[in-house]
Amino acid sequence: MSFIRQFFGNMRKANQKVLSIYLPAGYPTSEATLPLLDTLVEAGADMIELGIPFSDPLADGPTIQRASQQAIANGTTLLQSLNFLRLFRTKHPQVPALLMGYANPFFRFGWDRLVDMAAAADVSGFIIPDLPPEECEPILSRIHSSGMDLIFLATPNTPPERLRLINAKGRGFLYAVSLTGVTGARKNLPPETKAFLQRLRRESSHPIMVGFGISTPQLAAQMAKEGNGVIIGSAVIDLIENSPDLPAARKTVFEFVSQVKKAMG
Amino acid sequence: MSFIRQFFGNMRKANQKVLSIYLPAGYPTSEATLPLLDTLVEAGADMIELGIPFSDPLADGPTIQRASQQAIANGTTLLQSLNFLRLFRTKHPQVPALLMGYANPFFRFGWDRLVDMAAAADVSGFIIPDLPPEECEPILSRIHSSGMDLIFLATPNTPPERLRLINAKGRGFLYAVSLTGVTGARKNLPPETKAFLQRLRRESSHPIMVGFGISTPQLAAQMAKEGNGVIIGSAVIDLIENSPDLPAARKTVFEFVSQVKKAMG
Amino acid sequence: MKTQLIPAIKATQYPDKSGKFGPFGGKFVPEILIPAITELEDAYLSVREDPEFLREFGYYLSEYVGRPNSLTFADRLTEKIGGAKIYLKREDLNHTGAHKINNVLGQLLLARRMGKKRIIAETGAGQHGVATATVAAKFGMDCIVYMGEEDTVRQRLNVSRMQLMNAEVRAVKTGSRTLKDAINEAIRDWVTHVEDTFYCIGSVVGPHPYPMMVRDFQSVIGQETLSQHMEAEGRLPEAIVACVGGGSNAMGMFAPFVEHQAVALYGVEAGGRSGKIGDHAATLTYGEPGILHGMLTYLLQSEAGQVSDVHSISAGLDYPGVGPEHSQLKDSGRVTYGSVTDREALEGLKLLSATEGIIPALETAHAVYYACELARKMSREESLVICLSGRGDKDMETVEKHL
Amino acid sequence: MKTQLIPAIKATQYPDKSGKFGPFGGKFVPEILIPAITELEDAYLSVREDPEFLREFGYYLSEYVGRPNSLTFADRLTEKIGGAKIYLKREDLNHTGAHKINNVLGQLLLARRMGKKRIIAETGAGQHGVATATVAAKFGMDCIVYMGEEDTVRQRLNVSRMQLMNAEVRAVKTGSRTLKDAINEAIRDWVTHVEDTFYCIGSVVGPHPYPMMVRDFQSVIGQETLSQHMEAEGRLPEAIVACVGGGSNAMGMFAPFVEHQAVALYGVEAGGRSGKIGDHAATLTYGEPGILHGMLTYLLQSEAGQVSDVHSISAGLDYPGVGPEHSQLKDSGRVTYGSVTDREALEGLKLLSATEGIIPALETAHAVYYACELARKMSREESLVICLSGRGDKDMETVEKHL
Ligand SMILES: Cc1ncc(COP(=O)(O)O)c(C=O)c1O
Ligand SMILES: Cc1ncc(COP(=O)(O)O)c(C=O)c1O
Repeated sequence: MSFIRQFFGNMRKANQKVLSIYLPAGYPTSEATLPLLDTLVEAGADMIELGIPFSDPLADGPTIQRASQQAIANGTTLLQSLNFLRLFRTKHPQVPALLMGYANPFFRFGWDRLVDMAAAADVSGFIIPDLPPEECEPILSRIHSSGMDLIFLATPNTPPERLRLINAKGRGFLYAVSLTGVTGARKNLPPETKAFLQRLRRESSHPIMVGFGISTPQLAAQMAKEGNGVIIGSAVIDLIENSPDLPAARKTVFEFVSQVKKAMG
Repeated sequence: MSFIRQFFGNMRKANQKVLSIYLPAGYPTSEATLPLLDTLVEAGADMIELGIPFSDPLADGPTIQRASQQAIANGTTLLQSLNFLRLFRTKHPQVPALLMGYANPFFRFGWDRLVDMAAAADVSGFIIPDLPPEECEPILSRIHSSGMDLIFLATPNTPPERLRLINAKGRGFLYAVSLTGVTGARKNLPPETKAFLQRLRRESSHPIMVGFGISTPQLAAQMAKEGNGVIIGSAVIDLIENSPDLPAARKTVFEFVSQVKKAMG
Repeated sequence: MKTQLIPAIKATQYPDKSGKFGPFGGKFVPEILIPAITELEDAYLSVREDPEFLREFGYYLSEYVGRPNSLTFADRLTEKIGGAKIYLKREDLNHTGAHKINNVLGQLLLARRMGKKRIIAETGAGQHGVATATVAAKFGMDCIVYMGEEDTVRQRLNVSRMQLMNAEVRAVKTGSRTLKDAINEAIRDWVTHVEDTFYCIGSVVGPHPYPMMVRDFQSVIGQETLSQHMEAEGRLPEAIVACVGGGSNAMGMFAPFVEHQAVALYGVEAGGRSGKIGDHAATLTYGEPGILHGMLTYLLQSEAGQVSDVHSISAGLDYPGVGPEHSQLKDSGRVTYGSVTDREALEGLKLLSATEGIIPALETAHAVYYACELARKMSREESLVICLSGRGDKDMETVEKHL
Repeated sequence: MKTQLIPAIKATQYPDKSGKFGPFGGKFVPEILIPAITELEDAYLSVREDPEFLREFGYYLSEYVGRPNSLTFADRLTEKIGGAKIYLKREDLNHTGAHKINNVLGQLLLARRMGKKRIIAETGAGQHGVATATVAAKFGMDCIVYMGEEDTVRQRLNVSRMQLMNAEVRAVKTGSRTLKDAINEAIRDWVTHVEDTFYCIGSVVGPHPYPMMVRDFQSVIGQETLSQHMEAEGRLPEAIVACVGGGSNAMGMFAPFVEHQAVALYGVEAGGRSGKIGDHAATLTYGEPGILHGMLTYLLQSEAGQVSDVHSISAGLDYPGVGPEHSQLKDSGRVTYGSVTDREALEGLKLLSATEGIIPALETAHAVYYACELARKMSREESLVICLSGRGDKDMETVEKHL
């Protein structure tokens, strides 16, 4: 059984909701990544998604677009990011860490080489938003046989038959996209989200993590109730972007993540 | 017999070449026209063509274009010009005076009214460059029956049959256009001009006046030899244009015209 | 496959032998041009029914210009107006974007036959200049285009197009610096180089044989329209609307319909800013007969017979005269002439753009506006054709300024 | 009379059921778009051979766009080059001035069938944006066009045209502010409004079924060329040349010829200022396979898989990717791809303007230059067709700056 599945099993047993935080590698600087990851864990994050920057993040809103551009400008590479994850996993072996990124940097790196090196770095799994089930063959079995998971997304417009395909191919958890749109913090989520998540719970046996748009402890608490936990990205990046320096960023991120974790009870 | 034909008969008998000068009415000012006409006669001009300004003088070069614009701006009208001619003829009854102008101002005035009033002003004839023989019917017989002439032009490219038509319709004299081009003073005339004028003399029984481009006493003398005389326009206007005031203009025009007349012997 | 088009140029009753349309028309030119226009008339009459010439003309109209162009049913405009069915005769689809090239092609084929290699032309909007530069390039002829200085500014795009095709564009700085003065300057050039030069006039204006010849070459518009409308509706249209600058697109469109009395014909002039002299270019609406550019026709002019300055938002309508056949058609009552203001033309342009996805030339936009007013009063069973004389790309800067 | 055109869209071997052209193509899109592209694929497959759809498509291509357009024999260019006979397939004569409208018409007819009333599109040169705004206006649909901020400046004329037709033009200020980023932004819009929005892609790029569908709609170019050349010369041409930005005019032209091995096919990319990365947009010449905009295809990119900034004098070729079918055709060797620099393209533009009176788009000018080099080496008995993908009016400002 994969590390992520074990992890969700443990959390469910402990009756705990999962808080996963997305952080772009090399943002706002290369030096900041490991300290910020530590901060996230210290503040209560249960899971980590490290983003590999891409020049054309077409499913992302302005916040992540800016962060990606900054990270690329900082010279962030995939190799370096794998190294961050290796160090992180060594320090926090209990915290699952996923590699998240668009397909092209991975493809250029080479699918096989990617999986091998990720396994060596003790990466827990992958989220590749532009690699839907129909395009995952070149990588899926190798990921699985290396004990990692490839996470798929389900969206409010995903029809039932397709959800079955996603359920069949996916492992680890199901990434429930809360709304039809790009990433980015929202004040509110649409009223339909709840029904969508209920449907997912009915029709999927995977743990369900809700992401996109979650910006406040209240929203996080609300959404966590409808699944196994939530994923937050842009809201944290916004805080970092508005901080004058790394210590300030760590402080404000710590406070926010702690509050979210607390609200999720 | 028309006044112009009598005039040419007299000049031929006296073995005299004819010098005709074109002056735009109302140029450079309305007040200048009569004094300038006097100057021309005093300096030796044998015949006068008073130009009616037109907004679109499409057979004229830059000099006459500018003069026409100036005359229009000065408010010069056809009625006024007829009045100038009446006064001129009263003062200089021996000097033929023609009305020269594009068709439209005459047409708007009314062909019949034009001929009647011109006759009353004792005008000797008309030159209308854009009224070729095929378009002259509305006016020709009335001009003739009023004792005036309508002057036609012949050009280097006029074929023999056409010259016969021009000879048949025309009366007074034949206006020989020295070159293919618009009006305006030229340094030289093309070498073909001589042969053209010889042809005209062979094929026409009208007196022949050579015009277009004549700018110097030498050129005038040369051309006068090939016909009954010459017509000068732009060269005189250039002098007026370059004069600071009317007395200066009269002086320089007087000198130029005297020289030309002298050169023509 | 497109079938090759051989336009049948039909000798009509007018003009008479002396080039007159009733009292209008004629050859009011300096003597020096008489041999040139006589040579031209002879040459034209000799090719007018020459099958080889017509075949050549048809070949280039089809293979190069892209004829026949469509008769597009303007369904959304029709619906919006709620009256007669509106059809658009798509001269905007021609190579270079307007009807002007039909005529240029005919004239330059004739020039080629006459052995003339130096082509001169005047242009207002630049469309006729572009068309002339285009065909001259295609035939390997020298080309000089006279254009009022003011127009070289408002139609800068077209100046560049001409220059790219190796035409020399001469900015005319005399008079009002617009179309009328460009014609004056072209005639002066012609007078000076009459032996080797062919003057390619851009509308049904000038001395005989131009008004006749240009009409004939442009009548391909009306001929196609007639058969296309027949095919679409099984009958002739009830009304036809065209804008009138010099009047070539209108004459080309009207020509085959004049004899069909049941077809109402409308010519639309530039109403400009107001009905005050100098503020518009609505010659037939406000003018009086006069003589200019070799023809007797309606003119905008002063009491004294000085030609007026004119104004239109569209450079191609900015002309104080009009083709002499229009003068005759006005006096005979066969064609109704009206005018549309700058502002209304802009509205017409916007309306057609938004409903049909076709941006007309500002010239054409006058016809569009007028046609809409007309269609509104007609019944849904009737149909109306607008001569879409050109596309609006050249006018985008002007339009931007006025929106 | 023009016969009504029913383009026969032929199902070819490629792509396979999963949208792959060999290893290229596919559907590399966010999950949220999967239902949309699946719905689109189903809808397209259901109309692909539906005679009623094809009739409608043919009706608008003929009556509105003005097809079939001509295959013009470029006699003077041929003579000047002194090699193969050069023919021009005249997509410049289409309504709006380029081949783009063929595809837009197909897609928006499909959108209408699918009940989608909100149309989005990206545009580089503005030609696809104008075509989309145009057909959206004609069909009464809402239209939003994403355009890189830099391109809104260099193709200002086209921005005004779109706005006149009531399209909303959104200047994209992210990334390199050109075509690639306009596509990103359009996809983000689509992701957000996936239920009611139809994304009208402008080239044979994007996720399946776009590369197939756009090729099919554009293949009317090649189909007409094939029969027109047959009619003119009694055989197929020896060579065909088209420029390649995303690759739609080239694919549309090549499609029916791919199976005729004797016809040599050439695709011409933008060589820009130099062969240095960032100085050109010659994807197939210098790129490596990668994944962008939903497809696996050759890409200009860094070692790390970041998509490169690209440069071309022509906004429409300024794209770091290329249609996946071209990637396959390159690898299979069936098509030869080359590149032409900014400077050479300008030469091509001037040459065609001066010899044929046809000012091509700067995009097209790349193909013109390449074709001339090629024709020079061919015999006078052979013939070559250039896909004249668009007219150059939109480029006059750029051209002026570089002359
Ligand atoms: C598109 C267009 N329509 C109309 C005209 C007016 O000319 P005409 O009345 O001769 O058709 C012009 C003149 O430039 C033009 O470009
Ligand atoms: C005239 C013209 N040709 C070619 C292109 C390149 O696109 P594609 O390669 O898809 O034909 C464009 C794109 O805007 C264009 O406007």
